[in-house]
Order: sequence, then C-alpha cells, then structure tokens
Amino acid sequence: MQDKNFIKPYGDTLNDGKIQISFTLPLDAGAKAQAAASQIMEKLGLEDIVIAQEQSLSPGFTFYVAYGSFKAAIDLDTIVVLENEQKALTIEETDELIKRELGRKLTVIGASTGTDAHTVGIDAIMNRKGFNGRFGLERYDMLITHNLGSQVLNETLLQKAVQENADVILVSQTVTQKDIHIHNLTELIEMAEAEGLRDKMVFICGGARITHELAKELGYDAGFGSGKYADDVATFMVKELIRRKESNF
Amino acid sequence: MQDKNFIKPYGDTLNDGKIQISFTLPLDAGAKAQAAASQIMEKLGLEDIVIAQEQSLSPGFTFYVAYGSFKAAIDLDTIVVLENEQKALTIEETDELIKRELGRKLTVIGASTGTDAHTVGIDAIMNRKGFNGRFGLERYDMLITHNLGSQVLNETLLQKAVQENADVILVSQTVTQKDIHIHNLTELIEMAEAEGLRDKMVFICGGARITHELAKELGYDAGFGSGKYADDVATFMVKELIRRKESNF
Amino acid sequence: MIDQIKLDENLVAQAKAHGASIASDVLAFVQGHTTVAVERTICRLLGIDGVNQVYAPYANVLVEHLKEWGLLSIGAAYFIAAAHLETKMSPQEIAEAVDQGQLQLGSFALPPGVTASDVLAPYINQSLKKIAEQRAKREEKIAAEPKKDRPLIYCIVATGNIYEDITQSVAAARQGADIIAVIRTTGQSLLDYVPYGATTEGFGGTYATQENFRLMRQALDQVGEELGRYIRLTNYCSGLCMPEIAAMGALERLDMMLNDALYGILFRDINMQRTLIDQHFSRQINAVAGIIINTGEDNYLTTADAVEEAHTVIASQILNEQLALAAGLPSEQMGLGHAFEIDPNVQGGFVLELAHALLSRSLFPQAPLKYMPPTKFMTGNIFKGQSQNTMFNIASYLTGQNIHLLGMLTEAIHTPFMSDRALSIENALMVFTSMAGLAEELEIKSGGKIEKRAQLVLEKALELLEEIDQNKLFHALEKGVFADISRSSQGGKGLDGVAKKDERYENPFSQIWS
Amino acid sequence: MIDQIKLDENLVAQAKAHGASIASDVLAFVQGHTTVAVERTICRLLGIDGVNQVYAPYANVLVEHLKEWGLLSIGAAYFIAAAHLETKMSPQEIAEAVDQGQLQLGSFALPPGVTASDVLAPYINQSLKKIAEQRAKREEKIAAEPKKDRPLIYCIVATGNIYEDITQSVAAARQGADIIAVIRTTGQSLLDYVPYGATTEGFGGTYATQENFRLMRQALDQVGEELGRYIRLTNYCSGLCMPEIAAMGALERLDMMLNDALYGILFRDINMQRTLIDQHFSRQINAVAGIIINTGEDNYLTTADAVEEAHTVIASQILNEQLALAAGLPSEQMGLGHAFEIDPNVQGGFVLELAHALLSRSLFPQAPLKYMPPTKFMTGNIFKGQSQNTMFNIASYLTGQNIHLLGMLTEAIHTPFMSDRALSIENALMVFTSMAGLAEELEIKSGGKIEKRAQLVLEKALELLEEIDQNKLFHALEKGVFADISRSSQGGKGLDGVAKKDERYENPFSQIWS
Ligand code: B12
Ligand code: B12
Ligand SMILES: Cc1ncc(COP(=O)(O)O)c(C=O)c1O
Ligand SMILES: Cc1ncc(COP(=O)(O)O)c(C=O)c1O
Repeated sequence: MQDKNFIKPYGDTLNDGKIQISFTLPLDAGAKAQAAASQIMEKLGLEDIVIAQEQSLSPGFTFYVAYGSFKAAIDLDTIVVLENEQKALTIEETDELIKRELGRKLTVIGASTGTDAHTVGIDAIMNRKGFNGRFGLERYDMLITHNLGSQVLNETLLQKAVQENADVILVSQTVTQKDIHIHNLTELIEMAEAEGLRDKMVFICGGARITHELAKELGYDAGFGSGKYADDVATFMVKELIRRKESNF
Repeated sequence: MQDKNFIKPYGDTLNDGKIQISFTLPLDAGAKAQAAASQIMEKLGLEDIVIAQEQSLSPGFTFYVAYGSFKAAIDLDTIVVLENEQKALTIEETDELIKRELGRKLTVIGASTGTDAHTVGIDAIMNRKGFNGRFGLERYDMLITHNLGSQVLNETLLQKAVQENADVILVSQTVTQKDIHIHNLTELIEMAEAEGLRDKMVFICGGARITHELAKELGYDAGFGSGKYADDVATFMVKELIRRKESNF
Repeated sequence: MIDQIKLDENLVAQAKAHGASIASDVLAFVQGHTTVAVERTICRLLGIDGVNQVYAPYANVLVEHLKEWGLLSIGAAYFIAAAHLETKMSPQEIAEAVDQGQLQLGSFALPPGVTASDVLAPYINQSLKKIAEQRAKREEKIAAEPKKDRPLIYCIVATGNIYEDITQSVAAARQGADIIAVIRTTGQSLLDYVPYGATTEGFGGTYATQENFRLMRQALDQVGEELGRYIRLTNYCSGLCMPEIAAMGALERLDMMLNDALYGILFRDINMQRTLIDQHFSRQINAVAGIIINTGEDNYLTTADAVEEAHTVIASQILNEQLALAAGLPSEQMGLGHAFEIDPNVQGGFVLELAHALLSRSLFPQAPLKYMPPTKFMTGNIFKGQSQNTMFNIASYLTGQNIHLLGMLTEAIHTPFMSDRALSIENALMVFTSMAGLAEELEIKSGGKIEKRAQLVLEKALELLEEIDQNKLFHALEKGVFADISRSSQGGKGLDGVAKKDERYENPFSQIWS
Repeated sequence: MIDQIKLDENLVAQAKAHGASIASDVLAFVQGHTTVAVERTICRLLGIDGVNQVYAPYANVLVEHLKEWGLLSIGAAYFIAAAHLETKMSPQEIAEAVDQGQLQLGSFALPPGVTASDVLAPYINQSLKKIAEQRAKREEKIAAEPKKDRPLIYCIVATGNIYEDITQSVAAARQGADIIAVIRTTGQSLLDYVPYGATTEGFGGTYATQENFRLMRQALDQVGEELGRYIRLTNYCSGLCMPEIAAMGALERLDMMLNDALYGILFRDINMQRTLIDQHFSRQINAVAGIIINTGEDNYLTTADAVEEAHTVIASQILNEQLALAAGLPSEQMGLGHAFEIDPNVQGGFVLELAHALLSRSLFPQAPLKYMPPTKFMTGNIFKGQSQNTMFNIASYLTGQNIHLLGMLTEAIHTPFMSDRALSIENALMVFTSMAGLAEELEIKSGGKIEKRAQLVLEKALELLEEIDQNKLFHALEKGVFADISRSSQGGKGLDGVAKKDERYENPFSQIWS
C-alpha cells in the first residue's frame, strides 16, 4: 500500500478507502433486511461497514445508505490509457493532417438511429456551433458532413453511406434502457458486415452511456461518451484512416 | 436466483441488482482516474458499470458517482436475527417479569463516557420522557436508575457502579472518529475485568454507530444503535439477568 | 401573496386574439380532413377491439381495407353503418369479416337520407355511456378525497414492463405521489397501430395498450382506496395513434393525457397536417371524458435556451389553449406545460424562473398548469441534482403550480429507480410542508425585475404570435419558430394517412361533440 | 427587500438594557478575579513559549508554581516583573528556571511604586506589535479581495490530523470556501493546558496548538494568494484554556474564534465563575486582534426545541452582545450565533425559520451573524440531507446572514469527507448564484405571520432577560434556563483555577485594553 502506484478511495485520510453506497432491498425494513444489507456490504469487499440509513419505501422494499472501506487497492501501473483518449488536435491541425496524409476531403455521415429521438448529442458533434464552446465537424474544411438527424433506420443510414461514399459513420444512441442501444448498434455492424462495408468505413458510436470499451466489444472502431467533443472524434478518425492507409501498403 | 430466499438489490426490476456508489480518488480527473474508478467498480464485484459523474474536487482529487449491478445474491436462509432484536416488552410486562423472576428492583447506571459530551442518546434511553414517544427507564417501577451524564471517566463509572451495587451498566458513545469509541469501550471492559466486575453486571453500550456485533466483539453483552429505545434495552437486560440467574443453578 | 403578477391586460388580449385566429385557421383545415387514426378511433368507439392472427388490431385491418380501396375519405362510420344495415352484423363482426376477406366494404352504401349516426346509435351510445360513467366515477372519487393546498406530485414510471410499473406506481402512491404517468416505450409514437394486451418489453417506457391502461387503473384504484386518496393516471395521446389512445384513455378512466398540438411535428417528425387533424379529435374525446391534457412546451427548452426562448413557451401555450378551446376542451382541463430549465449557474436564474412561472400562472388562471423539472442541466452528480430539484420544488410551490412533475436526481442517468422516486417525493413533500404558508407571507416588489421580465417575455410572445398569425401556422413551423426545429408541411411521417373528406363522410362522435 | 423586519423598538431597547445590566453585574465579579488560564495567557503574551521535558508548557509550569505557593492571586505578571527586575532574565528564561527548580518566584517582590507594566514594557510591546501587525495584514488582504454580496461560506475540517486538515482545507478553499474552521478534538476543552507542536492524533477534530494554527494559516495564505481571495481561519477559544487560545490566535492571525460566554458552562460543565472570567479576557484579546467571535446559541437547539426555545437564542445573543461590549469588542466583530434547527416536517417551519433569522438580523444590524445549518434533524439519508441544506442555504441568503456555516449531507454520519464538503459548497454556491437578487424582489407582508412570530419571540426573550436580570446570571444558570441544562455555580470543572485578585495583582494587557 506504501507504493505510490497503489491507490484507494479517499474520504478524509489517505488510503482510508471510504466509499458511499445506496441500494434498495426487496424486503420489509427490519432486523433481517438490515442483516442482508450488511451482508451485501461484506460481499462488496468492504470493511468498517456503517449502515447509516434504513428507510422503508413501501411494504416489501427498503432503502439503505451505507459507508464502508474498500479493502483492495488499485495498481495504477496496470492502467492503460485508451486509444481514443489521445490529446485532441485543433481544427487546423486536423485539416492539415488530412491534407498531408490523405490528400482529399473526408465524408462523414451521422445519425441518431433506431427509434432514438435524441439529437442533441449528435448535433453537439456535427453541427457547426458544437457544444460547450467546442466547434463541430461542419467547421472543418477537409470534412464533408451529413447529419441525418434522429430516428434513422440502420438501413437508411447505410444506404446514404454507400451513396455518399462515406469514410466515417457516426452513430448516436442515448436511450439505453433494456439495452436497446446494444441491439441497435449490433444490428448496424451486422448489416455493414453483410454488405461488405464494415472495413471500408470507420464506425464510431457515441452517447452518454457509451464507453470506448463497449464500442470495441460491439465491433466499432471507437466509442465516445459525455465530455467528448468533435475534436476528439476528428482526431481519432483521421488517425485511424491514416493507420488503415499505411497498413494497406 | 429463482429461489425466493435469494435476493439482490432492486432498482426498477426484480433482481436487477442495482447499486449506487460514490467515492473520491486521490488522482487528477482524466482518463487514468476514470479507468481506476471502473476498476474499483469491478473489484466491488459489480457489472453493467456506469460511471455517471466525474468531478474534480481539487488538483489531485476526483469524485465519482457510479452505478452497477451486484453479481452475487444474498441467501436469506443464512441470516440469523440477533438476540437483541427480540420484540420489546411493555413497561408493565417488564416490571412484572422482574417482580416474578428476580423478585427485587434492579439498579441501572448509565453515562456517556470518556471525553464524549453527547448526552441526548443516553438521555433518550434513561430519562423519564424518553425519545420519539418511547418512555425511558426512569419510568419503570422496578428499576432504580442513575444517569451520570456526559464526559464521565470509566473509573468514575465503575466506582459508582460498585457503590450502588449495580446490575446493569449502560454506556453511550457517539464520537467514533479514529475509533475513539472502541478505545473507550475496551478500556471500560478491561477495567471491569481487572476489578472482577465483568460478570457481576450486565454491560450494554449504545450510540448511533454502535451495532450489536461490535458490542459483542468488544466484550459487551449487547449493543444498541439508532432506532433502539428504552423498552428494547429493558427487555434485553431483564432477560439476560434471568438467564444468568437460571444458569447459576 | 406571491402567486400573482400584474400583466398588461391589453397585451394579453392581443396575444390571445392572435392565438384564436391561428386556431380558427387550423380548425378550418382540420374540418375538411380525416386520417387513418381518426377512422380507427371511430372503429374503436363503435366497439371494434382485439387483434387478428398476425396481431394487427381489427381497427387497423378495417381502416387499411378502406384505404386500400380508396374509401378513406368517406370514412369508417359510413361503411360500418352501411354494412350493419344490410348484414345486421355488429361493428366487431364486420371488422372480423373484413379481416377474413369475407366482406368488401366498398360494396355497401347507405340509402339516401340515412345517416351513420342513426344506424349506429346503439353502438355510439354504449361508448358514450361508458365514457360518461368513467367520468362520473372519477369526479366522485375526487370529491371524496381531501383537498390539497399544494401542487399535485406527478411521477413517472418507465420500466418497460407493466407489472414492474405497477409495483413502482403503487410504491410511489404510498410514498405520496398523486399522479402516475406511465412513460411510453421509445418508438411507439411512430407505430401506426396500438399494440394489444399486457406488455413487458418496452425501452425507456412501456407500450400504451388498453390492457396496460386497465391493469394500471385497477392497481391505482386499489392503492388509492387503501390510502383514502385518488391516484390519477396519465399516458400519452400523441404520435400516429393520438386519437385512438384518447379513446382508450376515456374508456379506461385515465385522468390526464400528454397531448400537444405541435409536439409530434417537432419532436417526432410527424407530418403537421396529420397531427393537427388527429389532435383535434383527440381533444374532443379528452374534453368529453373530463381528461386533463398535458401540453409539451417544456420540450422546447431541452433543445433551445430557456432564457432566450422563454417567449416560445408562452406563445405555444396560447396556441395550445386556443386549439383546445376550438375542440371544446375547457380551461379547467388544460394542463399547459412549462419548465424550470434555466442553467443553475446563471446569475439570478431563479428570479427569471419565478417570473416565467408567474407569467404562465397569470395568463391561464383557470388552467391546471403542468410544471416540468430541470432535465437539461441535470448531471450525473445526483447530489447536486437533489438540490436543483429542491429549488424547482420551491419555485413550483411558491408560484402555485398545479401539476408538479417531479424531478429525479438520476435524470441524467437512467429512468427512475424506486428509490429515486421515493427520494424525490420526500424532497417535494418536505418543501411543501416546511414552506406551507410562505407564499402568503411574501409579496412581489411592484415594478421590480420579476414584473419586468414577465412583461418582456409576454411582449416577445405576442410578436411571435403575430408573425405566426400572419404567415399561418404551417408556414411558421416550416420556418422553425419552436425549439429551433423546422418541419415541412409535406414531410414527416403519416401524411399518407390523411384524406380530404368526401361529402358522404361522417364522424358521428365529432358531430355530437362539436 | 426581504432582509428587514419591523420590530417594536421599545421592546428592543428594554431587552438590551436588561442585557447590559446583567453584563455589568458579571463584569463586577470578573474584575475582582483571575484564573490560571488568564495567568498563563499573560505568560504567553510575555513571550513564554515551549514545553518542558514532560511536555508541560512553560506557561503552565510557571502558573502551577504560583498556585502551589498560593501566589495565584497576585498574578504572574507581578512575579515575572519582579524576577526580571532582579535577575534580568527574560520571561522565557524565568519560566525555564522555575521548571528546573532554580527559581522560587515567591522570593521576588516589586519595589513599591514600580508596576509590572513598566518593568515588562518591552515584552508587552513586542506582543502588542505582533498582534497589531497581524491585524493590519488581515485588513490589507481583505481590502484587496473582491467584495461578496452573499454569506461567507464557512466549512469545518475535522480529520484529527493537521496535515490532512490542510489538504482538506486547501481543497475546500479551491471549491469556494471562504472560511475554514479547524474543529477541535473531543476533550481538548477539558484540558487545563494547550498541547504543543504539530499534531496528528485527534478525535472528531484536531488539537488546537499554536503550531497547528501557524501551519494552517500558512497553507490558507498560500492558496488564498493563488485564488485571489483571503481565506479566513477559525478555531475555538473555549474550554479551560480560552484566553490562551485567544492569544495564540491573535499571534497567528486567526480571523474568527468560537467564543461564547455560556457554552463551556452548559455543554462542557466548566465552572461558571471560571468561564466568565476567562471569556472576558479572551474577548479583550479578540477585540484588539480584530478577531470575530462566534457565539454558540445554535447549540441550545440541538437539545431544546427550536420552535419553543427560539427566545433563548435571542436572549443569549443579547447577553453575548452585552458581555462583548463590556470587554470592548465592537459589534462588527460579533458573530452572534443562531441556527436553522426546526424539524423539516413541521408545517410552515420554514416560515418560522425566516422569522427567527430576520429577528436576529434586525436586532444586530452591524453584527456579522453566524448562521448554523440543520444538524439535529439530519439523518443517514444523505439525499434528504442535501435538500435540507438547500433550504437552509436559501434562508441564509434571503435573510442576509454573514457567516454561513455549511451544512453537510453526512452530518448524522461522520465528520466531513472531502467530497461531502465539495458537494455542500456546490449546493450553497448554486443557491447563491441562482437566487442572486431575489431578496430585493420580494417583500415581507406587513403584519403577517413572519412579523408576528418575530415579535412574539422577542417578547419571550425580553421576559427571560428580565428574569435573569432579577435573579442574576449565576442563579439563572442554576435554574437551567438555557438548553434545558442546569449548572451549579460551585460545580463543574476548573473552579480550583479561580482566584480573587490581591491588591498587588496586575494584568498589564487587560489594563491597556480596558
Ligand atoms: C433533451 C432530452 C430529451 C429531449 C430530446 C430532444 C432532442 N431533440 O434531442 C426530449 C424531450 C424530446 C426527450 C425525449 C425522451 N427522452 Co430524453 N432526455 C433528454 C435529456 C434531458 C438531455 C439529453 C441531452 O440532450 N444531453 C446533452 C448532450 C450533448 O449529451 P449527450 O447526448 O450525452 O452527447 C454527448 C456525448 O454523449 C457525445 N455523443 C453523443 N452522441 C454521440 C455520437 C457520436 C458519434 C459521438 C462521437 C459522440 C456522441 O457527445 C456529446 C457531447 O459531449 C436527458 C437527461 C439528461 N440530463 O441527460 C434525457 C434522457 C436521455 N431521455 C431519456 C428518455 C427515456 C427519453 C424518452 C425515451 C422518454 C419517453 N419514453 O418518452 C423520450 C425519447 C423518445 C425517443 N423516441 O427517443 C432518458 C434515457 C434513459 C436511458 N438511459 O435509457 C434520459 C437519460 C432521462 C431519464 N433519466 O429518463 N429527451
Ligand atoms: C446534538 C449534537 C451535539 C451536541 C450535543 C449536546 C448534548 N448534550 O448531547 C453538541 C452541539 C454539544 C455537540 C458537540 C460535538 N459533536 Co455532536 N452532534 C450532535 C448531533 C447533531 C445529534 C446527536 C444526537 O443528539 N442524536 C439524537 C440521539 C437520540 O441519537 P443517538 O445518540 O444515536 O441515540 C440513540 C441510539 O444511538 C441509542 N443510544 C445512544 N446511546 C445509547 C446508550 C445505550 C446504553 C443504549 C442502550 C442506547 C443508546 O439510543 C438513542 C435513541 O435511539 C450529531 C449529528 C446527528 N444529526 O446525528 C452530531 C455528531 C454526533 N457530533 C459530532 C462531533 C464530532 C461533535 C464534537 C466532537 C465536535 C467538536 N469537535 O467540537 C462535539 C462534542 C465534543 C465532545 N467532547 O464530545 C459528530 C460525530 C462524528 C463521529 N461519528 O465521530 C456528529 C455525527 C456530527 C458530525 N457529522 O460531525 N454535538
Ligand atoms: C406532449 C408530449 N407528448 C408525447 C411525449 C412522449 O413522446 P412519444 O409520443 O414519442 O411517446 C412527450 C414527452 O415528453 C410530450 O411532452
Ligand atoms: C461556542 C462554542 N465553543 C466551543 C465549541 C467546541 O467545543 P469544545 O470547546 O469542547 O471543543 C463549540 C461547538 O460547537 C461552540 O459552539
């Protein structure tokens, strides 16, 4: 634990490991449920367990707030920073890189797919004005962009991609309940594979609950969640296209 | 999981296992800290991990809010309800029981010990008016009570106990930081043992952060935390004294 | 008393007059048209229920049949009446026979002088009776419960599974919720049919089906009895089946319906002609059923800026009001929407929120306004979220709002867990209890920032309404005056379900309710 | 404008007159006595510092020596002066020599006509200069920082370890805290000496030591520079070493000190004679150092009921005010305490809170009032706690409080984690930002519940002060008028450290400051 590369959560003293937890048990409040709550804290691998609150939500359901200390530690040396976490290039740098390395404008097609009607996320990435002061892809000289909006069928998206000879596909998924985003995203990749498009284009997905790991698992080249902006995406896609071009020689 | 005696936390669907977590890492916000946060969630044995918020508290410290699903389940059949969780008797029932089984008034001495100046807890148990509408021990006909108040040295408490020929010692501990309560409570029991008093009296401790398990570990007969009142304590102590009397024959 | 604000009555009158003029334009268009949804609704109100072997609702089967044969513009009532007159089959039997290919409705015609209303009177009356009974039952239950001197707490459930929804709703009612809204699965609004039966597989919400309505109504009645309160039930009559859902809600005693004249156009890209026709009939149904509509102005502020676009909310409320009046829906049933969506980091934002809330309150004194919580500026920081919601609860309480949609601390994360809802209800009840009586003890500074802000927003709303009135609503929507979204009158979904009425056309229900 | 309330000026005048009369009684008693703590303070101000081999502070060694030899009533200054005159040893050298058993102070005496003040002038002036310099430095820094039109955010740190406290404090300052209070370890107030050096082992707080003060002051100055703000530092001059800590704070530039005339008596069972003598000298020191005192009326409401006992808070504020004035402490340095402690489930409780807060505000218009957050009705439900604190933040902001002690969502669980503090600061800043300007837009209904409640509480406070004035303060404390706690004038801790002043007695500092 003394090794500076091992860390634990911090409450008010280094390495105290303090974590706050809350959950509901499908049990009536009382001694039995409390004991179950403590067992859960133990199974989470916590010690110095404090059950701070027991509150009945309804007959059959009880809410707990608890604190505990995390016994394990995280070895920072085992952490690898992901490929999509590289420092973002500026718009000028990206345009410059495209000109130099790829020598032509790139075509990007984006949409919020399936039944998802949330557009703010994809607009944040694509629209000129961007989001949080970070400009969108429309502002790049070397990008040709098509934002198809929301509720776009995977089929329609791929059609459009073929038609425009797209280099990059951007998919936004915001609704994640019952894993509908996984269903939608998987369907798109499967269709792309079936049509032989998967390797011709860079597939990128994004949304508040999308992580890079998830995206990779689903067969995408990258995934971007909240706090990610157009420059992050542009940087990734351009580098990926350059990588592909180079590895083709 | 189908067995009705296995349970998991509940978010909005039975057995979804949802748990809310928050903690601070002693790291700057960013990709590395995020990865560490995810690792913590994994080490807690959670799946479907959502890191909902990353917020810098200060250089070197970052706060996370996260959700995950608890993989394990709790077997309700393994849960035993504790001895101090029995249904409380009424004042009349307790007085009656003392008369019948012990045949004399019992003497109870209570205090908030060490440097602890919190009296509301011990007063809630001892003072006539009680707390939350549950009357205190002073209201029992068959109890003689002495509430010594707060900041009472363990030494003073034991002296008084000997002097009054006490049957029951009640200790309140509210401040728990750096485990000062454990230190105080252990000291008392050790002193009592040294003076040969431990088995002559029932030792009970209480306070917001005291659990029965902790009390037993420290060598007390019982511990009572929040949501426990005079009738719970009275019921326990009388039954314990009867048990002792019977086992002495 | 704080829940009043002085407005320039002249401006108010002008704004409402423009609204009325826009609405009468829309009405003129609407009256000349029908849609597949309107026709399916007529089928349902004539008692056509159930689905065929491939799960197509018989109402759809019958109306598709008409459409296929180019008979939509004459309408379902006409053909059902004609077939009934000749075959003595009930509407249900007729629909089933059509499904089996045993009837071709085009082969029937009503004799001159005979109206569908006359022929179908028994079926019509049966529906009207059922709706009236449900309305009476609601009124009775509401009269029996204790009155509340505070906003009604409106909670959503959105598990996707009607049975889990019931568990959640019953728990919420016990915790103090007054109104339960079952959120719809994503995508349902684009379905051109209403799914059938109890459902357990929705995404971000649960299918609106008549059986789901019934199950939830039953569960809420039961817990309501236990609690001595009437728990109101809400669903969505919006999307491509708007009036059908209105009818289902009327039959199953829903108490409120999300129903906005423009929401589907803007947020679901539904064709504007289609929506405006559908909403008119929906509102007639809601009106007769005593159902409070909830309009969706809050949605504008999730994409547009709540300070800059505050006047679009007001303009839209006036439009919704005037269109509702045109459909016979009284002010007492107008849950006009607005929202607490100013960035909490805006200096003095709360002062503006109060001004906006009071403006809505004062413009529609009879209307049970629906006030929406912060959503856009909610983050994954659930603790901060809890205090954003406290501020919202306070604004709502102080300004005398009626339908208080509860903010959830986990808004930016997931559809509510049971505990999220419980914590939010606790938050609101604590504010309402602790602040009880506060509004009476405070007064708004006369001529101060709050009054001035309200006046300014009203002026801008008036300008916008003037512009819409001049250019007509269709054109204004094409220009994108609301929520930064523009839609074409020929684009969007569902335009092929619109038909110009033939002179033989009859809608027996609309006739009664107009 | 909401932060004003009409009060019956006549009642106010009467209440204050009773307070003044009680205070002058106390003063008469105080002036005839000294205590070991006062004498140790004089030692410290004469430059006696450090600890001996068994860690006893030299100030204690010297004063114990006097006490042992029955010389306490003549006072430390007298003997130090006498010894100095004869030996030319500095006060520090004298103390060390006493510790070594090399000096017996009783053997020294001042020649007639020679005062300790004269003899010790260089040492006295050195302390006075240092204190004046620290005060000037504070004033300069405060003048340079941007003015804030809102309560100052006051956060506690309580890790028990000064170095962790610094980490926490610096983080809190960056998050927006204006004032850092280092909470003291439980039990320190009952120690009859001040521990020495940097400490890392406290319980529920950190030892107050001069070195800890210095370390924290340094850290806060540093982060303050970085942020362009002055971060104020607070500690506790209460308990058996009250005036010593006041002196240490004056030397190390603390900005505020918890210092209440009655707190130690009621909550630590410290003898009332001892406390009242000690507080007087403490306040003289605080006064000259420009340190704001924080009184502890909030504590009453943690045991007594906040609605029923609201008047005890007011009565005690007036007592604290009058005793402070008697010690030369101006209103601008009176952080009189009150608290938001009404059960959030009380119907209309917030309205009462506003009345109470406005009453304090209006009674002491110049005083930088210290407003304490909900603690008693905080629970393990940290989410509810967050909204209780939001309501408190609002009450504080609207009524124009000055020193805003931040409520922690984990109040009922543990001393604050770094994240608890950050979430609480975020909560307060959000309220202050979003509600900016609101108070100016609202007015209190004249003759309404708020005014009436304030009037009632004031009347009851007046009654209580009348009673105390009649019976004298000692007797009233024996009767238990505050916080349901009664204390005997001969009981409690520290009485044996009190001595009646001999005619030779001198306190050079008190003389200058009186
Ligand atoms: C605004 C909003 C709406 C608006 C949408 C308007 C519009 N035109 O987009 C309206 C009111 C219409 C709406 C409706 C609904 N909503 Co909504 N809505 C929100 C809200 C408040 C904000 C979302 C948002 O705009 N965020 C801001 C953007 C910028 O963030 P973002 O999307 O995460 O995007 C960033 C990154 O993720 C990334 N990114 C996003 N996409 C992409 C794509 C690519 C390629 C890349 C590289 C990056 C990227 O970059 C962006 C910038 O950093 C959230 C709650 C919240 N506060 O988060 C709920 C929320 C998203 N909605 C929700 C739901 C359930 C719905 C409905 C389904 C409810 C219903 N049943 O009716 C409907 C939608 C129906 C449908 N068919 O989809 C849920 C989703 C729950 C879940 N996880 O499943 C949320 C979380 C609310 C909740 N707690 O219930 N909603
Ligand atoms: C009131 C209060 C005070 C009052 C106490 C007045 C008094 N006469 O008691 C005052 C203002 C003086 C005070 C001071 C301090 N306090 Co305090 N205080 C509280 C507060 C707000 C409420 C505690 C309370 O009265 N609870 C109500 C009673 C009824 O509950 P209870 O004690 O849990 O008792 C119940 C059960 O536990 C049980 N029980 C209790 N004792 C016993 C004994 C027996 C035998 C049995 C059977 C049962 C039993 O029965 C009771 C009824 O169910 C809490 C925060 C909170 N909201 O909980 C902080 C709190 C307890 N205080 C705290 C601290 C740190 C202090 C100080 C040390 C701060 C300081 N450094 O100056 C000082 C105390 C110094 C000292 N020497 O002790 C911390 C403790 C943190 C920790 N876990 O270590 C808390 C949690 C606040 C915080 N978050 O920092 N405090
Ligand atoms: C007025 C209105 N209608 C409908 C909906 C729901 O959307 P959908 O009709 O797509 O289910 C909303 C969503 O908030 C709404 O505000
Ligand atoms: C006025 C006052 N003094 C002192 C204290 C701290 O207690 P102690 O002096 O025991 O450290 C408090 C606690 O809140 C207080 O309010």
